[in-house]
Amino acid sequence: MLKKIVEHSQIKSPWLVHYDCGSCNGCDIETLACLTPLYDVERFGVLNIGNPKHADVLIVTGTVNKRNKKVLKQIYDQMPSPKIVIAIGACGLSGGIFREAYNVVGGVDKVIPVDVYVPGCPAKPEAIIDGVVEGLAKLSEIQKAGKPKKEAIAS
Amino acid sequence: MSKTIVPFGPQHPVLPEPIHLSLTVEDEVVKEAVPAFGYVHRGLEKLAEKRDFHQMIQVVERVCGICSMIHAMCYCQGLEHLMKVEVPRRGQFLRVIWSELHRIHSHLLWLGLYADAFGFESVFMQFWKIRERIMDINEATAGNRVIVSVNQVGGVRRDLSPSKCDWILDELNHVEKEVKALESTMSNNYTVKKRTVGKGILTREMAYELGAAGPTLRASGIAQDMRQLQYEAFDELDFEPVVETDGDAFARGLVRFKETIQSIDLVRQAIARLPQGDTFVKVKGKPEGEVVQRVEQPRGECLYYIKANGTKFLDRLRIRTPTFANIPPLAAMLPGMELADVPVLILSIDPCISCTER
Amino acid sequence: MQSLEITKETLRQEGERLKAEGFRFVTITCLELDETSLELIYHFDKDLEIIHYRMQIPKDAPMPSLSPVFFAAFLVENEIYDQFGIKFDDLVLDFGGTLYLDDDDDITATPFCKFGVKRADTVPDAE
Amino acid sequence: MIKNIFKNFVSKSATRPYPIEVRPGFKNARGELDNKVSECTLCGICAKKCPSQCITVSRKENLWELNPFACVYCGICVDACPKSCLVHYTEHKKPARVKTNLVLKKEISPKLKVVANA
Amino acid sequence: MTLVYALLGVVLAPFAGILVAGFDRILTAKFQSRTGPPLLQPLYDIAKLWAKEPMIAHRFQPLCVYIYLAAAMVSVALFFAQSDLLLIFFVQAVGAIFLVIGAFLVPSPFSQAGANRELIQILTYEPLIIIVLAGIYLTTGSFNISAIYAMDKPLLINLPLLFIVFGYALTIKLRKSPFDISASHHAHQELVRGVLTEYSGRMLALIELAHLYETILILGLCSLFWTTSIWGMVVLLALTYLIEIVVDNISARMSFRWMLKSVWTTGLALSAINLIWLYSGGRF
Amino acid sequence: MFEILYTSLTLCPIVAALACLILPGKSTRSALVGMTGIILIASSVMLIWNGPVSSTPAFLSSAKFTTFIQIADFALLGLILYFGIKFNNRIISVLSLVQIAVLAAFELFILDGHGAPAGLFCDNLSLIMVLLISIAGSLIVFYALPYMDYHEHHLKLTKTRQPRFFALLLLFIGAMNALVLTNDLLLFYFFFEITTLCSFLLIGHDGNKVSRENSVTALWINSIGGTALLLGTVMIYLQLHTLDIQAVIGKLQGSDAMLIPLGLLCVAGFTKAAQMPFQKWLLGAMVAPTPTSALLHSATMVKAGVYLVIRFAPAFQGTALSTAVAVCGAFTFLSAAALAIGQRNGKKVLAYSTISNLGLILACAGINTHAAITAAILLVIFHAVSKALLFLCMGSIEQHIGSRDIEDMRGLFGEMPKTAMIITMGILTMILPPFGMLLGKWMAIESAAGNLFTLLMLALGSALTVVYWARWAGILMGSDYKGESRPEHLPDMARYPLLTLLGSAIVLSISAPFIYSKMILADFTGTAAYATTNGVMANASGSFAVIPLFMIAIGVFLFALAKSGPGKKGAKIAGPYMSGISGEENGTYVGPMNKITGSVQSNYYLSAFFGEKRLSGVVNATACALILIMIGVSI
Repeated sequence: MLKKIVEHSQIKSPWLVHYDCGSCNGCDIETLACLTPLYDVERFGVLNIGNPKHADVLIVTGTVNKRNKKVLKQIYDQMPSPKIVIAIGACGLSGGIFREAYNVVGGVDKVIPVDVYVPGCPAKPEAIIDGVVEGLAKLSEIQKAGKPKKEAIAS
Repeated sequence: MSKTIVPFGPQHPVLPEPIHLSLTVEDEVVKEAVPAFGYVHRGLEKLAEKRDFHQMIQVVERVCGICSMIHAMCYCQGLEHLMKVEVPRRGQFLRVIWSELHRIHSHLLWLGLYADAFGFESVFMQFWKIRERIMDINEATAGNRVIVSVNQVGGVRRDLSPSKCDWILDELNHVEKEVKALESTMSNNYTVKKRTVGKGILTREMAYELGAAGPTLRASGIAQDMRQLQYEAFDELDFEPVVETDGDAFARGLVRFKETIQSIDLVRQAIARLPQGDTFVKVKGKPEGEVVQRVEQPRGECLYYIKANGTKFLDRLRIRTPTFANIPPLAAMLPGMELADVPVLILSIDPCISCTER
Repeated sequence: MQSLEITKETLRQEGERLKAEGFRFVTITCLELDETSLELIYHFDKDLEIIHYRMQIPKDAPMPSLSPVFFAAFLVENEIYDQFGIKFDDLVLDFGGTLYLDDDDDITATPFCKFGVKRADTVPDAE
Repeated sequence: MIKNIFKNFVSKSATRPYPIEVRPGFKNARGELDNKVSECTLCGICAKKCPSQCITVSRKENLWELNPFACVYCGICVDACPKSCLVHYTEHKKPARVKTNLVLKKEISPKLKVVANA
Repeated sequence: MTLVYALLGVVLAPFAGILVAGFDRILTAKFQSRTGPPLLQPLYDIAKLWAKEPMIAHRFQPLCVYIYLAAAMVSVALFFAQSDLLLIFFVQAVGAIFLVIGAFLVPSPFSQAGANRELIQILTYEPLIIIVLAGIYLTTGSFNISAIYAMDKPLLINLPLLFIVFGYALTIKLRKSPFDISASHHAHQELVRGVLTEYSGRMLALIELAHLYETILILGLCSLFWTTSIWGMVVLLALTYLIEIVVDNISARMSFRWMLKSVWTTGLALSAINLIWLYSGGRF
Repeated sequence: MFEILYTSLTLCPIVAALACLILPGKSTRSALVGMTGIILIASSVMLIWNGPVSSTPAFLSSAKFTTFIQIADFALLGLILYFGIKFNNRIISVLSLVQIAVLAAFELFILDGHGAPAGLFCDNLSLIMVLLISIAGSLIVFYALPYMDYHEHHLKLTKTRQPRFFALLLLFIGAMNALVLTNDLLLFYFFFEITTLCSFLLIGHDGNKVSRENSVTALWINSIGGTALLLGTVMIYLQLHTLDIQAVIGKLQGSDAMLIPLGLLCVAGFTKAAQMPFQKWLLGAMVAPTPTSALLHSATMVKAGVYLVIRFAPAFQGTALSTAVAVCGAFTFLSAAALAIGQRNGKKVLAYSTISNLGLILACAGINTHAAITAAILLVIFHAVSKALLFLCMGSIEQHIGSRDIEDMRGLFGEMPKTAMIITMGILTMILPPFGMLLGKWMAIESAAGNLFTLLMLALGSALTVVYWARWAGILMGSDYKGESRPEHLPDMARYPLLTLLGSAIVLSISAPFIYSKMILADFTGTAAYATTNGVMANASGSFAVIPLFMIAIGVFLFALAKSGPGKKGAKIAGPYMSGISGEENGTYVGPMNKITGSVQSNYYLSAFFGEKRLSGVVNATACALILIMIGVSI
C-alpha cells in the first residue's frame, strides 16, 4: 500500500531543474513557457525547483561547450536518484547547427546519460510536455520492472 | 565587517542564462561583482568559414533565440549592402512587422522575467500568458514560434495574406488591452516600486560613457534608437524613441513597457501601409568588401561587421550585440545594491548571454 | 567603409579626445590579415554617426588597452585576447585568456587565427 | 493587480489541456520533416543547402538520410527541393528515448534502372 | 482526555495540512489563470521526496531536521491539549532555530544566507507573536488556550489590530510574498531555496511535513480569534487564508531590511494602540 | 555549625589568597587552590544542608572586628584614591574622596549607636548565591590552573604573575560569599568595594596599555556605584536608625517613603550589574584572562548588583521606583541584545548577552511580583551556570585557534569536536525550552504582560537574543565533512569543570520545579506563585511542563542523534550547492578566470541596524534618561 503510494507519487511529482547549457535561449523560453498559464505543467505536479539537490528531472537545453560540460556533470551528480535527464532542442541532442564550432563539444549525451530526446529548434512547449511525459513513462516502466531504486535510471 | 562571497550562477534558478557573478557581499550589500563568461560561448562567428553566406543566416538567427529575426535581418542588410541589392518595399515592410513582433514578444518575455526576479509570480504569469498570442502569430505567419527564419538575402521568405493581416491586428488589439491592464501594476504597485525605484541608477553621463545600449540607455534620458537610422521601412513609420530620465531599474522597466505598446502601434502602421509587390529579389554572385551594419534589437543597438572576399565563405563576421555593451554598465551599477536586487538589476539590462558570447 | 588611421602611440590620446568630444565607445573588431599581422578596427559613435579607426599590428606584440579611457572596452579586449591572442596592457579587469576558453583546453591557442600562433605569454597570474 | 487576479479567478483558466486535447497545428508550421521518397530524385540540393548539414544523400545506395535530432527545422531544404517532395508536417516530431536517423531507401523502378545503366 | 486530543491533533494535522496546501496551490493557480495541480499534490511531493536516494550535506543535518519536526509536532500536540500559548510558541521556536542551525552547518553561501535571513524573519515575527499572545492574556486573563474557549465573545472584537499584526506573522510563517525571503516553494529567488537549499530527499520530506504541522499550528492560533462559534471560526480561517493568497499574488518579494523596518514599525504601532486600549480598560 | 561554615566560606579563601601570595612554587599553589576550592564546594553544600539561618556570631559584634572593618574600609578607599591619582583619573579620585569624606562623617558624627552590628542573614536567596559563587567560582578557579600556564606561556612572561592572579580570584570569591551572607549595610558596602577593587586588579592583570585603560574604566564606573551605595546607606540610617538590612526591608515594605535611598541602592546595583549606560566597564573587562571574565560574568561581581536589587525588591514593591527598575532592566535587555547582534567578537557577544540577561533579571525584580522574583532567582541560577560554561569554552577556543572572532570559529567542530559540542549545548541551554533560561524568560514574559513597555521590550529583546545565539551555534557545528576530525586534547582540569557545568545546567533545568518548591517558595509568604505537580509549573495564567518536555526532548534528541552522526549508512554525502561550479574542496568553486575561489561565508551583523557605533549613542542617552527618571520617580 505504502509502496504503491510512493510509486504513484514519484510519477505525480516531477520537480525540474533546468540548465541552460549554452542554448540560444530559444529552447529556454519554450521550457519556461511550459510553466506559464497556457501550458501550466503544474497540472502534472511539475515545479521548477531550480536546485539539483531537490530535483527529479534535469532539463538541458543547448550545446555543451568546453566550459559548461563540467557544470552539467556536476548538476547531474548532485541530483539524488531516481532521476531523469531530458535533452531539449537540436543543440542539446547533437550540437545542432553549432556542431562544428570550435568551442562546442556536442550533444548532452556526450557528458551525461540522456533518457529522453526532445527534437525541435526550438522544441515547442507541447514537445517538451511530451518529453516529460515520456520520461515519467520510462520511470514507471522501471518501477514495474522492479529494479532497485538506488540504481539511477539514467545510469 | 563580515565578507561573504556568493557564486551566483551559472546554474541559478533566477538567472535564465548561465552567467556567473562572484559577488562579494557584506550583510547582503554588494561590494564587488566580478563576472565570468564562457558558459554559452560556441564560437559561431568562426562558423562563417565552414558555412556559406546563405547558410550563415540560419546560424546568426541562433545567436539568440529571442531576437533571432533581427539578427538575421541585420546580417542580410549587410550582405545586401555589399551585393548592392535593394529589397522590395513589401519585403522591407514585412521585415518591420516581424521584427516588431519580435520586439513585442521579447519585451513581454522580459517583463515577465523581470517581475519574477523581484518575486512577483502572478505578473510573470500574466505577461507570459499575453505573450503566447504573439507566439501564435509567429507560428501562423512564419511557421515557427521562436526562430521564424523569414529572412534571406534580398528579402523575406514568407508573405502575409490580407486575412492574416486582419487576424494579426485583431490579436494585437487583445494584446494591447491585456498589456495595458497591467500598466498600473508596473508603474504604481507599492511593492514593485519599492523593489525597483532608485535601484541601479545609471546617470545620463554614466550610461553614455559606459556605452550602454537600447532601453538601458534610453532609461537614462538619452534618445538614441537605431531605428532612427531609418533602415527598412522605418522612414515611413511614425515613431519617437521612448525615453525615461531616472536611469534606475524602474525606468528601464517603464521604457520596455512603453516600447511594447509602441511596437504594437508600429506593427499596425506597417500593416496599414503594406504595399503590394514582391517580397524578395533573387540575388546572384558573391559578396565582396566590408560593411558595418547596425539595427535596433529589443535589447539595443546591434552591430554586424562583415568582411567578404568574393567567395561564398565570409572572411570575417563580427557581431557586437547589445548585451555585450550593457555588461560594463551592469558591473558598474551592482556595487552598493542588496543581494536581493542583484537578479533585478541583472534582468534590468535584459541580458542575453548567448548574444554576448555567441 | 571609411576609416581613419591610428597608431599604438596615439590610441589613448585619441580616445581621450573622442571622449571629450562626446563620442561613445562601440566596439573593437579584430581581423587577421596574414601570418604575422592583425588589424584592429575601433568603432565610436556620436548621434548615430559611426566612425572607424584602423590600426595594423604585429601578432606577438602587446597593445595598450583602451579600457582606462573607456571602461566598456575591457570586455571586448578580453575577448580579443581569447580569440586572437593579443595581450592588452593595463586592462581594468584582466581575464587572462579565460573569458571564453577553459583552462584545460588549448587556452594557448588562438581559435580565430587561421595562421595559428602559440600565444607568447599565457595566463598572467595563473598558479 | 487585485482586479486582474480576480478576473482570472472568475473566468476560465487559460490553460490548454495539451496532451488530453491537441490543438491542430498552424497551416505553415514547420513540424516534423519528411521526404516523399518515391518522388525524390536524390539530387542532393537539400543536403547542400542545409545549414545544419543534417541530410545525407547517397546516390550509390539510393539512401536519403536525415538526422532529425540535428535538424533545425528552418525549412530551407523544403524551399529548395526542386521536386517539392520534402514536407514539414504541422505536428512536431515526438520525443524519443534513443536517437535514430530517418533513413529512406528509394525503390528504384526497373525502368529507371535501365536508364541508369544506359 | 487532553492526551487523546493531543494525539489526535498530531495524527490528523498533516492530512489537514495537505488539504490546506493543496487548496492553496489550486487557488494560486486560479488567480494566475492556470489550472493548477491536483488537490493531493503536497502528499505526492512528500511521498516522492521520502523515496529519493538519501543524501545529506552534513552529518548533523538529520539531527536538526528531526528536532525541527519533533518541535512542530509537540507544539501541535500542546495546542490540541489546550496548553499555554507562550509555551507552544517557544516549543515551535525550537524547531525554527534548529532549521536555521541545520542550514548553517553546510558551507554553502545560499543556505547560509538563507539561515541568516530566516533568523531575521524570526526576529521580525517573534516579538509580534509574543505581543499578540500578551494581548490575548490581557483579554482573557490567562495564557491558556482553555481560557479562550471559556470566553463568551470572540477575541477578534477586542483584538482587531492585533489580528492584523498576527497576519504579518502568519504571512512570514507561511512563506508568502512579500515575505518569502528566506525560503520559498519555487526557487525563483536569489537564494535558490534559501534555508532549504542543502536539504534533499528524505530530509526535505520531513521538513515539508514539519511545515505542514506549522501551517496547522498557525492556522489554529488564528482560529483562536473566533472561538464562540464553529462557523465564525471557519469563515475567519477561510477569509484569512484567502487574503494571504491574494496578498501573495499582488505583491513582489521585499528585501529583509524592508521587512524588519516596516513590520516592526507598523506592527509595533498597531499592537501598541490595541494594547493601550486594553490596558486602559477598554473592553467590548 | 553555621559559624564554622561561614568562616570556611569567607575567611578560608581570603587566607588562601594571602598564602598564594606568600608561598612559592607552582605545585604548592595548585594544591592550595585545589584544596580551597574543595573546601568551598563542601562548605556550600553543607550550608544548604544546614538550611536558612540568621545569627550574629560573637566575633562580628566584637569591637575589634568593627574597628578592623572601619580601618580596612578607609584603607580600601585610600587604595582606590591612590589608583585614581596614579592613573590620573579625576572621577575616581573625586568619587573616592567623596566616599572617604562621607564615610568619615558618617562614622564619626552620625553612627554613634551602631554598637551592635546586624550580623549574618542567610535565607534561601543567600543560600543559592553562596552555592553558585562557591561551586561555579571553584570550577572556574580549577579551570584557571592549566589556562594560566598556557596564557603566561603565550605572553612570554619571564616571571610568573600567577600568585597574584589566584590570590585575587580567591579573595574575590571570599568577598562575594561574605557579601551575600551579611545583613549589615555597612559591611555590605565594604565587601561591595572589595569586589570593585578585585575586579579592577583582575582586569588590569596583564598589565598592558589596553588592560590598564579598561581596568581604570571599570574602577571609575564602579566608584559611582560605591558612592551611590554609601549615600543610600547613610540616608537610610539617617531616617531609620538601623543598618540591619532585614529590618530596613521590613520597615519599608509597601510604603512609598524612602524611595530616594532605595533608588540610590538600585543605581549601585545597576552599575555593578553593568546595566545601560554603565555597560562599558564590563565590555572592557574582556581584556582580562578568560577565567576572570567567567568569574565576573557568572557568579560574582555582576551578580552582586543583581543580588542587591533582588534583596531590596520587597522594600519598593508596588512603587513607581519598582516600575522604573523594570523599564530600565527591560531596556537593557533589549538594547544589549540588539548590540550583541552587531558583534562578531565572541567574548563581546557573551558580554552583551550577560548585560542583556542581567537586564532581564532586573526587569523581573522591578516587576516585583512573586512570580517575577521567582523568575529573577531562577534566571540568576541558570545564567550563572550557562555563562560560566560559555566563557570557559570560549577561553579554550581562544587558546586553540588564537582568535575571538565568531567568523574564525566556522567549522570548529572539525577542529575541536568536544569543546564545540559543549559550547553549542551551552548556547542551546541559553535559548531553548525546556532549559532553565527559557523557563525564566517564560515566567518573565507572563509576569510582564501587565506592563506595556516592559512587555514590548521583553518581546523584542527575546527575539534578538535568539538571533545572535542561533547563528553562533550554527556555525560552530558546521564542518568540512571530508576532514577527519582529529581527537582533541583537553586537559582534565579544563574538561571536568566544563562537563560539570554542562551537566549542572541540564540537571538544574530539569529540577527547576524542585528548586522552586524547595528553595524559592520558602522565602515568600502567602500563596505560591506556581503549583508544581508532575513536574509542571503552572498557575492561573499559564503552565510550563518542565519535566514532560524534558522527557520528550531527551527522547527526540537521542533518536535524532541515532539517525545522524558520522558514517551513517546509506546516506550519500554531497558537497554544497555552488551553482554547479563547485571546486574539489568543500565550499569552494571555480570562479572567474578559472580560479578556485573559496566561497566565504559569514553571518550578518547588520551594522546599519545594530552596529555599536550606530546604537551606542542612542542607547546610552536613553538609558541615562531612564536612570534619571528612575531617580526622579523616587523623589
